[in-house]
Amino acid sequence: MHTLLAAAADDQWITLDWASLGSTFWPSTFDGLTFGAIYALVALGYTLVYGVLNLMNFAHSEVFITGAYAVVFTLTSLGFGASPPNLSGPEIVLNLILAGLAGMAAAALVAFLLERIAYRPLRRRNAPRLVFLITAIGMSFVIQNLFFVWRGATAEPSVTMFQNKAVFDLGGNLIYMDTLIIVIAAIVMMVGVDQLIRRTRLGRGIRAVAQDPDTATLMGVNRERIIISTFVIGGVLAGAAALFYIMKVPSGAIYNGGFILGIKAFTAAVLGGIGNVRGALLGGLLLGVIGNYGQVLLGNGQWTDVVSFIVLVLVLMVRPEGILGSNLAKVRA
Amino acid sequence: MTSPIEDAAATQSHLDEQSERPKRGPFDGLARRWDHLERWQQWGVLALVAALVYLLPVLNPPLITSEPSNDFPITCANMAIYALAALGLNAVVGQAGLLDLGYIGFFAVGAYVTALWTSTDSTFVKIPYLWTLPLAMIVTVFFGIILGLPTLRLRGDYLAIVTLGFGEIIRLLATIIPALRGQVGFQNVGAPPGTKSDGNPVFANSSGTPWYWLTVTIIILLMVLLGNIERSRAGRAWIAIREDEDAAEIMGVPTFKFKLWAFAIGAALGGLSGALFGGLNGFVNNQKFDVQTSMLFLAAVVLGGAGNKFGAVIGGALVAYLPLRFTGLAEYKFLIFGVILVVLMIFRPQGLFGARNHLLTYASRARRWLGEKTSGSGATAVPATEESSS
Amino acid sequence: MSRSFKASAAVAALALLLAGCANDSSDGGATSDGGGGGGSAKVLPAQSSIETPAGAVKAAGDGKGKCAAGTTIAYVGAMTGDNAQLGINIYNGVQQAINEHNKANPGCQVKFSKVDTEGSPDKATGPVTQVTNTKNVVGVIGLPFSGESKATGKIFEQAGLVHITPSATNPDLTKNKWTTFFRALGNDNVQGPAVPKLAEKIGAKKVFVVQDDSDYGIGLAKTATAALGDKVAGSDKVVTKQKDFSATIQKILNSKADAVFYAGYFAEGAPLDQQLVGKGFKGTFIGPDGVKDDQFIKLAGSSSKNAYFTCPCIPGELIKEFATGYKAVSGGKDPGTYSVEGYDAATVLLSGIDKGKATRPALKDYVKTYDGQGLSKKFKWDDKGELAELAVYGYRVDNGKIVSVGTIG
Amino acid sequence: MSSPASDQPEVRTPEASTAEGADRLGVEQPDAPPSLESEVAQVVAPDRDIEVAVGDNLVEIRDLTVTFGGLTALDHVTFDIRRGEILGLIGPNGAGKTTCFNAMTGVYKPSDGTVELEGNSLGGRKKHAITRLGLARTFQNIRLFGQMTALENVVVGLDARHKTSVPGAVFRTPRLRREEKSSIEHGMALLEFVGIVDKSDVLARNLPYGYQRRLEIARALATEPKLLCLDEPAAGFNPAEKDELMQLIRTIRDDGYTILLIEHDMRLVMGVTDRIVVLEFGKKIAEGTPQEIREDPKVIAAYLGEESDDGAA
Repeated sequence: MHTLLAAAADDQWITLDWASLGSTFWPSTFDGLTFGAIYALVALGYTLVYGVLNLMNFAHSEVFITGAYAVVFTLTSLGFGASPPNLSGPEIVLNLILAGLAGMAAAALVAFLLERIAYRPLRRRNAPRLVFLITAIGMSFVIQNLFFVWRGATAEPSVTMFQNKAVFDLGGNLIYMDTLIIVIAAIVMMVGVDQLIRRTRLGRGIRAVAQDPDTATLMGVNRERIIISTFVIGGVLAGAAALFYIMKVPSGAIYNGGFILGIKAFTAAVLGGIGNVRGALLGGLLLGVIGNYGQVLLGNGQWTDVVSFIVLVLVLMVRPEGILGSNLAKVRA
Repeated sequence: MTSPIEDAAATQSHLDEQSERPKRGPFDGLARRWDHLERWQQWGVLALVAALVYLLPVLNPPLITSEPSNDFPITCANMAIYALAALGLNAVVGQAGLLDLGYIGFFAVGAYVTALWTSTDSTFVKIPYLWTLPLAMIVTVFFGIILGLPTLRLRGDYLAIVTLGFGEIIRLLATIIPALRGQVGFQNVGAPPGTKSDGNPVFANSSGTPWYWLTVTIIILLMVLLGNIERSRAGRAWIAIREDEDAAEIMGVPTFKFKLWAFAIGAALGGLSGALFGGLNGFVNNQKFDVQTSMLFLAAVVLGGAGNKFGAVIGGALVAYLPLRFTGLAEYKFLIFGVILVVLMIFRPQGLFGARNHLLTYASRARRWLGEKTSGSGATAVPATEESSS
Repeated sequence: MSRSFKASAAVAALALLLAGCANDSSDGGATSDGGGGGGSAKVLPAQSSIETPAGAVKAAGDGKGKCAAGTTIAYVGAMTGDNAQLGINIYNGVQQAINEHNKANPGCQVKFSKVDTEGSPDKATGPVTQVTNTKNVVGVIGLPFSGESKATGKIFEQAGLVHITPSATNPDLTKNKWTTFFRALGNDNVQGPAVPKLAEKIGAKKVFVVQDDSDYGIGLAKTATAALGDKVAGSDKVVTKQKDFSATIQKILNSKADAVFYAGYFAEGAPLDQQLVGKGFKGTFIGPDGVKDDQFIKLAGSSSKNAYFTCPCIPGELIKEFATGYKAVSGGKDPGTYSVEGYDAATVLLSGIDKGKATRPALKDYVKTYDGQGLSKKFKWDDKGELAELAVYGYRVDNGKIVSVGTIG
Repeated sequence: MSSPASDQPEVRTPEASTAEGADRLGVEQPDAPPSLESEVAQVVAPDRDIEVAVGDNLVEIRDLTVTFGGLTALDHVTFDIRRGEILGLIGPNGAGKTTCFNAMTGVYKPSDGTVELEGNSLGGRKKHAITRLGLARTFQNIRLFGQMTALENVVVGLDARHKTSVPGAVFRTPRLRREEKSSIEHGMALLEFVGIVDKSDVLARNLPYGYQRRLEIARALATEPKLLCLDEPAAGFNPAEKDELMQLIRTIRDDGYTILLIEHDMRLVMGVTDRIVVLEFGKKIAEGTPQEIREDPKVIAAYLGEESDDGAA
């Protein structure tokens, strides 16, 4: 057996391990959905901002990672650490809520500042799109490297939130608590946002601005307020995603930790149809699952990223409007 | 494709621009004075500057030198290579306005071409190093067209993300494909021929000066050729695409074709600089071709003034120079360049040197003609604009 | 605001879920003696101290060294960037050796200069050329990483400047016919075969091999896989900066392996181990010297209890005398990975300088024929620049610290 | 250039005209600049008189329909544009005038209907190909290339006259030199024609507003269009400027161009057009001479329906 493995390592750079995929299909699916839900929450931030500003907010991945740092710092200061804490269930829940709120607040604050410091001056000057994009990239760089300078190149020590364990046995396939929490909570939040866009006054404003900013302004919608709200909502969702991310990857708070995840989330947004709230959910879940299958099938983590990018390019080529097509502007309540 | 927001923005910006005079940059005055020089005076100044540029590693001026932390001739060679890469990216981002975040991919392809055809670690047929320079350009142009054909039809920000993905894929493939040797890399990458009296090669990895001269010569040659392109319909098409792609197309410009040209030219220069980089270091592996380096190139172009080839060259040289000279800054370099990007975009999007391009081959002729015509009626020709020139 | 309402609704849902399962949430973490999986791991006893080897050459020498003023030893390697810590470990060891030497030898005050490469091959050429062009430098400690060593070995060779790497372990480095390159530790070929030995000691029968995409990880996985033979339960590849290892973990769990060997660095090894334990893995996690780092414990949290390490490095903190001296240089920090190697390598060069071999050719020849005991091991190089005798130490995590379990190879 | 009715847009433009143009403009003797006035006449009224049989249909628009999502912006609009006329396209705000424009020039894809220019269907063609077939336009919100000088802007419009691509430019082939020279002379002549030649060297973004409007017209003329579409060219003009513009539009028509004019200012429309098409809610409600339109009850109703400040209607 080992000779075979050695040969595979040496010569072939693509091997398809269908047997592994078959035997780990369901666990891979559940794990994929878990990460997919996190992608989806981050993807919403991209989608909303894109809807109202037509801007790909490159720095959103740093909004997310700020949330992750905030979650870790909060939990650490609450006494969480390397081992699962010795607390009763409700106490843990309370602490997690606190950490989640801190993450959301921090991420929302960064998103807010980002808009105020970087994008608003540009909007005032009606800067061309290229200038917006370069600024977004620059801000992403700045935030990332502020963390690098502050916290160094290594990740924050891990914080374990609770002892993860299986809650269900689905025909021999265990479903773990974290999967359940993350997927359900993410879907609940996404439904909430969807309803917010469809039913509330703020949501109407967002849709109006996405559709036609000038007319919206004429109709009495405060565009600046809508834009700020959009950034803040995106930040809040990214903060929630950060909590779940740290739940999955307790040592995930690292300065460059947002980059790849951000790309994947953006891919998810495009995949589902950028500007489309439900598309973000669908795209995120799909991407999570596809990535996991790819890793199992190809036996190499590098392929997950390659596959994500290829999926992105293909989607853009074949169906630039994404799977669910119509965008935020066209949602009719 | 004009969304109402864009239309409104355009109107507003025109109104704004009428009310507010363009801000002056630190080098605008210099540029204006340059414009007023006679042609022969300009050549004279250029010759003097060129001589100084060539002598830089030999002079090794105190204060400017990067020693004792880094050998100065090697620093110079690195500066020249970055400048060349920035020059290529400038055609894509600065002139055609296509945000290419995967430029490092072309740089990598160039370096790998050189490595594959000259390194002792490669199983490929070996060819002389200098032949790999044009080969690298051809291969990267091929990659550029492969990437450009499907993606250049995309909107600007989609293009950015797809090119970003392309850069990452190149880096990941370098890791995955065994023939590209991942982090193990290629040692003993070739160099131009020639041996010194002490038996060591002229183009040793430790002697930066010959590499520097070679690269500077290439840069000067390319700047002349790029200048020719700039003052042709291609250069005008690029600027027009950057300013307003739809309008350019509606004016009959085959925009896709010229975007592809910009991409191909950028790719060729990226590949060339990558090949020189591989030769200078004598070692190529997958480590340096990450998104961060792509961002540094972008910062170089924006810093110098997107669209201005002199600016891009100086920007590229600065981006390479600063962290090597001020090694204390090494930790902060990405932060600093990030801040520079944002601050420039907010306060001076045209960069240190403005981006006024001369786009007509015989503009002076028109000016003369106009002068003759209007001198009779007493009107004076309007002088060139306030923007600085390249 | 409706927004915050939605958020709290989601949080409430999370709370309900957690509350449902919370009763069991504190019933102890994963323990290394948990058993299960395919076999139960034995816990190897920790070493408490290591005697300074008899006759070890110290940096101080005999105190009668004479050399020209300005004679310099240089450290070339990472001082900043992602890989800074390894560099700091090394140059503090070198600094310690030079301090001890200069204190004991008034007639020979050796200077120490440090040059930064950020550990990156394309940054290394400038500093290395600078050092080779500086006439006073007679010997170099470095470069710490294999990539930068490959990129610059030729420059040292052309300059005839001897350099001893305290940490670059790629086996191919010594195949370049460089006469100036010496390695002060075992290469990856030494460490790989130690994996099955360690696995045997802890009673693991099936080992799953995971490698990252680095030169180091790939090479280690190859030698370890070959040495493990039919003990290999399966293999998988991950990538630098990967955070989610669930697919790999499914494969590991599926293979019923009772140990995992991760060929790579701690940044990925730690979350891998953590997620592995989180999914109920009860076996042992084995990492090489790239994983053996205090950061691993910080990042893996309580899951790190199941971790063992192989390392061709001696536990410097257990050599009392050395540890004390090191703390004086490092500002109170314990010696880290490769600190002793840095000290030993510097000591070799210093002893040559003391013996009047303070020119580049002389020092090169001196190192070539050197034969002496160091703190970490015996130093005698073969004609390629590899050491003849090498030891691999085993380590494990005990109570939040990495402790040595003695030599295994 | 006489029979450009072929489907290939390239045929009518570059080689022949460049050669002729160069010849005519005395490019071969660059030291002797030709008299400006004669040149203007030749450049602006190129030799297309043969085909200018005033009155037959230049453009035929049939059942043109554009929908956005579920919204029909243009609903089965049919009309013709005749050679040599100035056709006004008017209607209240949101009536679909600019949409009609955009559908003709390829900016929007019509969901139904056809636009034919001299029998060549414009549907499915690239925007630049449509321009090269002979349809040029200006923009309601001025869309000049701000970082280029006035002359450079016009020369961009002359792109179709150039055959040399990048390789020729790199090595500065004789053909490139020829093309560049002729471009500059054409460009200057066009600037002269619209009356802003003294600003040829000024960046477009720094030009006064009125000059920008004129420059847009010059740039559109540079593409040698058969049909020139002007989208609210008088927006933001004072009455005096409007009069000058009317004069300019007439001159352009007299030089042999056909003009489609979208305009809000009724005085200008009534004063300059030969015929008028009226749109309302995406449908054509009237077509006829200014006099007929003025008296059309449907048009009056449409304009009275909105609170109108266009008293002339």
